Amino acid sequence: MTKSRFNPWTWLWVTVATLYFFVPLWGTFDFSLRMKRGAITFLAYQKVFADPKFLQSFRYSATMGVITVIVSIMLFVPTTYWIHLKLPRLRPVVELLTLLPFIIPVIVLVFGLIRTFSRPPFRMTQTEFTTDILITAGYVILSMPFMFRAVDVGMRAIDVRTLTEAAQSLGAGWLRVLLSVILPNLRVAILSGSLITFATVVGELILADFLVRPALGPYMVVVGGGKAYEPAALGILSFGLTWICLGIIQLVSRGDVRLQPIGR
Amino acid sequence: MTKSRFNPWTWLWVTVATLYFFVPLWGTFDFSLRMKRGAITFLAYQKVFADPKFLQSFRYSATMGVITVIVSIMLFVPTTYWIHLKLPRLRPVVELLTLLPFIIPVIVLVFGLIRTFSRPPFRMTQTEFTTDILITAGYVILSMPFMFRAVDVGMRAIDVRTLTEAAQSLGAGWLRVLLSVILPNLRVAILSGSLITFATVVGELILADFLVRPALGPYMVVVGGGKAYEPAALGILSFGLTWICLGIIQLVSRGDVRLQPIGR
Amino acid sequence: MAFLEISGITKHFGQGAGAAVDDFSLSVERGEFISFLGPSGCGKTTTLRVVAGFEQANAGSVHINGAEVSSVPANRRNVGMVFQAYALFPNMTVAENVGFGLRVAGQPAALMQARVAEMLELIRLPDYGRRYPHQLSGGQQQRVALARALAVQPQLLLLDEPLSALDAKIRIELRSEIRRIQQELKLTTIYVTHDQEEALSLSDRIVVMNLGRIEQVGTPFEIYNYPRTAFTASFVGHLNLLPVQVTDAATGACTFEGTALASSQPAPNKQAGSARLAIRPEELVLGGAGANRLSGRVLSVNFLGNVVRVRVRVGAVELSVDMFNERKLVLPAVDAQVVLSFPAHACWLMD
Amino acid sequence: MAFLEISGITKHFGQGAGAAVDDFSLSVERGEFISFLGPSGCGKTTTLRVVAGFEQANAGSVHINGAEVSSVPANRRNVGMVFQAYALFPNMTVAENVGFGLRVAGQPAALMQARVAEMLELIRLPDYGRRYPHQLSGGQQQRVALARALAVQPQLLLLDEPLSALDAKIRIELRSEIRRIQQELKLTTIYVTHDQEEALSLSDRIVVMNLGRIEQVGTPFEIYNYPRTAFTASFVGHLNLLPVQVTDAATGACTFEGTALASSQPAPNKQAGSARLAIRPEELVLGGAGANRLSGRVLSVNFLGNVVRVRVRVGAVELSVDMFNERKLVLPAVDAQVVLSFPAHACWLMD
Repeated sequence: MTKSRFNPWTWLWVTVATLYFFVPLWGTFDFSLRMKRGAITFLAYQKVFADPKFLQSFRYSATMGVITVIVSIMLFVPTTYWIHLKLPRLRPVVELLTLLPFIIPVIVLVFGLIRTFSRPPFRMTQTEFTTDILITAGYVILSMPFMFRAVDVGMRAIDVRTLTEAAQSLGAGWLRVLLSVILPNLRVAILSGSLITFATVVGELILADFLVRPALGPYMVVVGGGKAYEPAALGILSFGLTWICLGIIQLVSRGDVRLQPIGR
Repeated sequence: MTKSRFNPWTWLWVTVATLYFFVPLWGTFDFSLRMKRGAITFLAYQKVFADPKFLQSFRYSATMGVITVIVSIMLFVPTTYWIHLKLPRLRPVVELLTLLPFIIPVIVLVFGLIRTFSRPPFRMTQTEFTTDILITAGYVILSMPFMFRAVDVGMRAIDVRTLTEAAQSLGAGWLRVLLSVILPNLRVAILSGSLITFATVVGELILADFLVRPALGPYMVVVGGGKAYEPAALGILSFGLTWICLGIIQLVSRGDVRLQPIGR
Repeated sequence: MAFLEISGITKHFGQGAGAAVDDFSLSVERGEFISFLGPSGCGKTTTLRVVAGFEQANAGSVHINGAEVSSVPANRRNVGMVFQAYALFPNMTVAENVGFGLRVAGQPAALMQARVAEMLELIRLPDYGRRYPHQLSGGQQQRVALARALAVQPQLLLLDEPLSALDAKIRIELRSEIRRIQQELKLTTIYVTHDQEEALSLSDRIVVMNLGRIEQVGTPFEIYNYPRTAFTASFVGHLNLLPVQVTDAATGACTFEGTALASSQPAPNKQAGSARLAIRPEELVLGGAGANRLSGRVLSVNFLGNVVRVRVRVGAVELSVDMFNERKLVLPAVDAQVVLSFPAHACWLMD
Repeated sequence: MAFLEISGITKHFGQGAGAAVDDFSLSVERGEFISFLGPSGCGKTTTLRVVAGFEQANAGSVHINGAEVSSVPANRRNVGMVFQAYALFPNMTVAENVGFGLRVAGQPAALMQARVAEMLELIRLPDYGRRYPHQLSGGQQQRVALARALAVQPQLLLLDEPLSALDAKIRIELRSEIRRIQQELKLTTIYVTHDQEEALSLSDRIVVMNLGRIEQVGTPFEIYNYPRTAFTASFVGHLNLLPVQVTDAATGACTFEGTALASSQPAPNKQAGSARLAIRPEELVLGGAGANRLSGRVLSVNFLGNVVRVRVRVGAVELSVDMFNERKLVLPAVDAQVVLSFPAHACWLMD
């Protein structure tokens, strides 16, 4: 409505948001470089990487992350597809359900998991392997909102229902429709859901702590409690990892010209 | 496609989901009633309510929750509106930004906040009041994804842009458009965003712990570490609170017939 | 039994809701072009989706080429479908889209390529095989969707308002393309539309529907010139209605505000009294020497392109008169007194 | 200066993009009904939005009633706007919607109520004041949107494809409603559409646009019968084109495949050679005794309702001939040999 393209309010907002996000980040980064008094060094980072426990916990968390992503995709892509196609009236209910992990404190989830599955008949906390199954189940629940939403938005963007009917009328069965028509058009959505899921698992704290598994989150808290500069370095590292993930999403979705709408 | 309306797969899914969610919940609930050996009692609940620290921390968290909700609404409704109207191309970027709290581990955020604002020139952790300002800022960031998304979805449902132009062509200025046309049609969206924000704040753990404020999350962890039955009762209570919130959202959105689309 | 036999189809959505389709029966011969015409919500699309296999009817049966298909899933009915929203697969090129059905059927690559080329030739986009759908205009996308549906040589082609999303000009172009291709391939076709001009110009027969029921089935000429229900008469084309008093039910003689008028058909209820005399705007002539003459005053002159529609007030009613545009035409002036005439065979009595 | 004066409007979206509107100038008199007609993306909506104040032009100016409005925000231009998507406020009743503009202007409640009642009377929905938009049909919602725009007595009414989202039948009904209301209130109106029939039937003058530029401005009769550019001729109405050899550029005489034809206008470039003879389908007569006669074979007969369109192959070209439907009409048979005739004044030569 206003004539100028450089609305001062827009710029004010952008500035405030930038400060809000990046001042703390810059503070952390700056601090992480000052381990050696009076010099700017990457000593804190070296110490982090030198700690075998860091590598061990990172490897553990990364593995769990990949497993969680795979399970999530296998669970949520068909489910979401099914809901879009057959039970659209159920969508709001499912959407609410997938929000539960945000709303129920993780700690309640952990209590519930431990209370239920550490007792007979399950006794799943007895061995490392079964504990890992349990923890994966927990991670899948925690990442549910991201995966469901990403896939849901992706499906809404392509009118899944009409595409499915078109493919069916050409003779394609369910599996064919899913693999040839639906999945290729959800590439970006699934990738973005996966990366966020991965990042969530790698950063998760409470579940691994209570189930006593060597994950990155609890390790960071231990380091954070006992040391000063290493946690800052860890924070910056995990932030960097995150931005790499986001960068990949952006890159892929920009390259995918086929998802762009026609004209303006 | 299949003829039967009672697809066995649908039911399998519904059953699995139900078990997945409700078995742990039931286990926790059952456990919380068994504080007195050999009897079903609400003793654990009585103990929880008898603890003055519980009430104190609940009151603190509830207050912070309400403040966070108000700040979030004032921040995100105009911002989202502005983005929809003037900078639609920025929307994906902002969407990514609002996802950051999911991706950056809370612990990194906390480190950043403490490193930056506890030192000069801010020194905000010196007094309780300024610490609370700091913690509110943190909560607003944490709840950003919910509030932004809820408002964003609400705005997309009503075609904000055309409604705004219609109101403008009738002589309404910005404030009038926002208050008379946009806000009333976003009631449900804002309410649902608010309740989720509130629940998030009440259940939040790490921020309050590291900033040493008497919130409900850290209290639950302390109780969970030292006792057996009370944490289960606490878990059930917080789950109940959550469902009440969800119930309110459902109730209001169902009552609001005006948001229903026309016909089928 | 006809090639496509739809018998007593009834469909409810949910308990308590009225029937979206109510006892729909129709026989379609091989090679016929049938349109389902009606306003939004009249059940035309639901009926089409039952035939396609995307909806299950609550009652009734569908036979295609003699076989009951009610329990055959959509992907084994060999029925081509074109959607209003084009529904091209965005991840595939035009050639891949058109070849999709053949690939699903496991046809050899050489045959597939030849068939795709042939189809692209048919829709007059031979050089567009390597493009992606988003690089095409709406009209081109719908052509490709048509080619895709035809590539598998379906027994039956179903089109669900295929032109509704397009501009007026392209709509008319593509309309004649669809008709040309249908006639070239002699395909049995069902076409769903709310646009009477589309239905009239394309179809061998039209099924006029309202509130889930069939109102009338007939050729465009029959539907337009001999509507059997008041709904059909008013929904298809413009109709002038004169409130008249029937003086002789057997011959169809009547009077309008004192002027005697003749119609060539008997009154529908075979008795004298109040009725309405129906006449199409294009049968009325300004001036002229028809059997029936009325005089009135010009209210407005509306230029519609090839036709000029003049509204004339005659007594208490307004009548529309259509005349062809001519470059030399002198349009009647507003407020001028004019005489209208029409032959007896052009009008008919309705209740 | 005219009531609305648009001068040299140019609008680019982003650097490097072509001009969406290129040097658009137009004078509109008070009370005129102007249509912007053109295909999607021709810049008609962008121009309208510049006038409404929703877009800022990169160059050019807009004067309403003598005042430069380029820097006046949309909410102070006193310009009524009707959108394709209705854009009623879902949280308000019909009466609250219609009264919104008056409430914003701070009018007293009594005056507001009276005005709302008057507006609802005008759109013929007097008893709908207490309903909510979602309880109305699409056509009713668009009527309410019109009433809402008119309630504030705007200097200018802008309509952006207001009928595109509606069914064919309702489109025609509402079209005449819009025209009636516009004439009752003598409102200066700009109407954007891609539908030539809408533009022809509604407008005092039509602005034909293509690729951001004005092709021709004129009355419907001028635009249709005397198109000045090839784009206008082909976009508005159907046109038959015969490839001819001009034999006498001064008189417009020419030959088509050996048959001599007369046209009453000189050739446009004043010289002999190849040209195209243009004639509208409704000026061709089957049989008849026009000055020009051609013989050919009937290819197809298309029933369009009040008009029947016959396609005839004459030599190497296909011509369309329009004739009025009559109940007694015997349609020409496909493959029959027919003679076509047309008068010299009905055709013109184009390059």
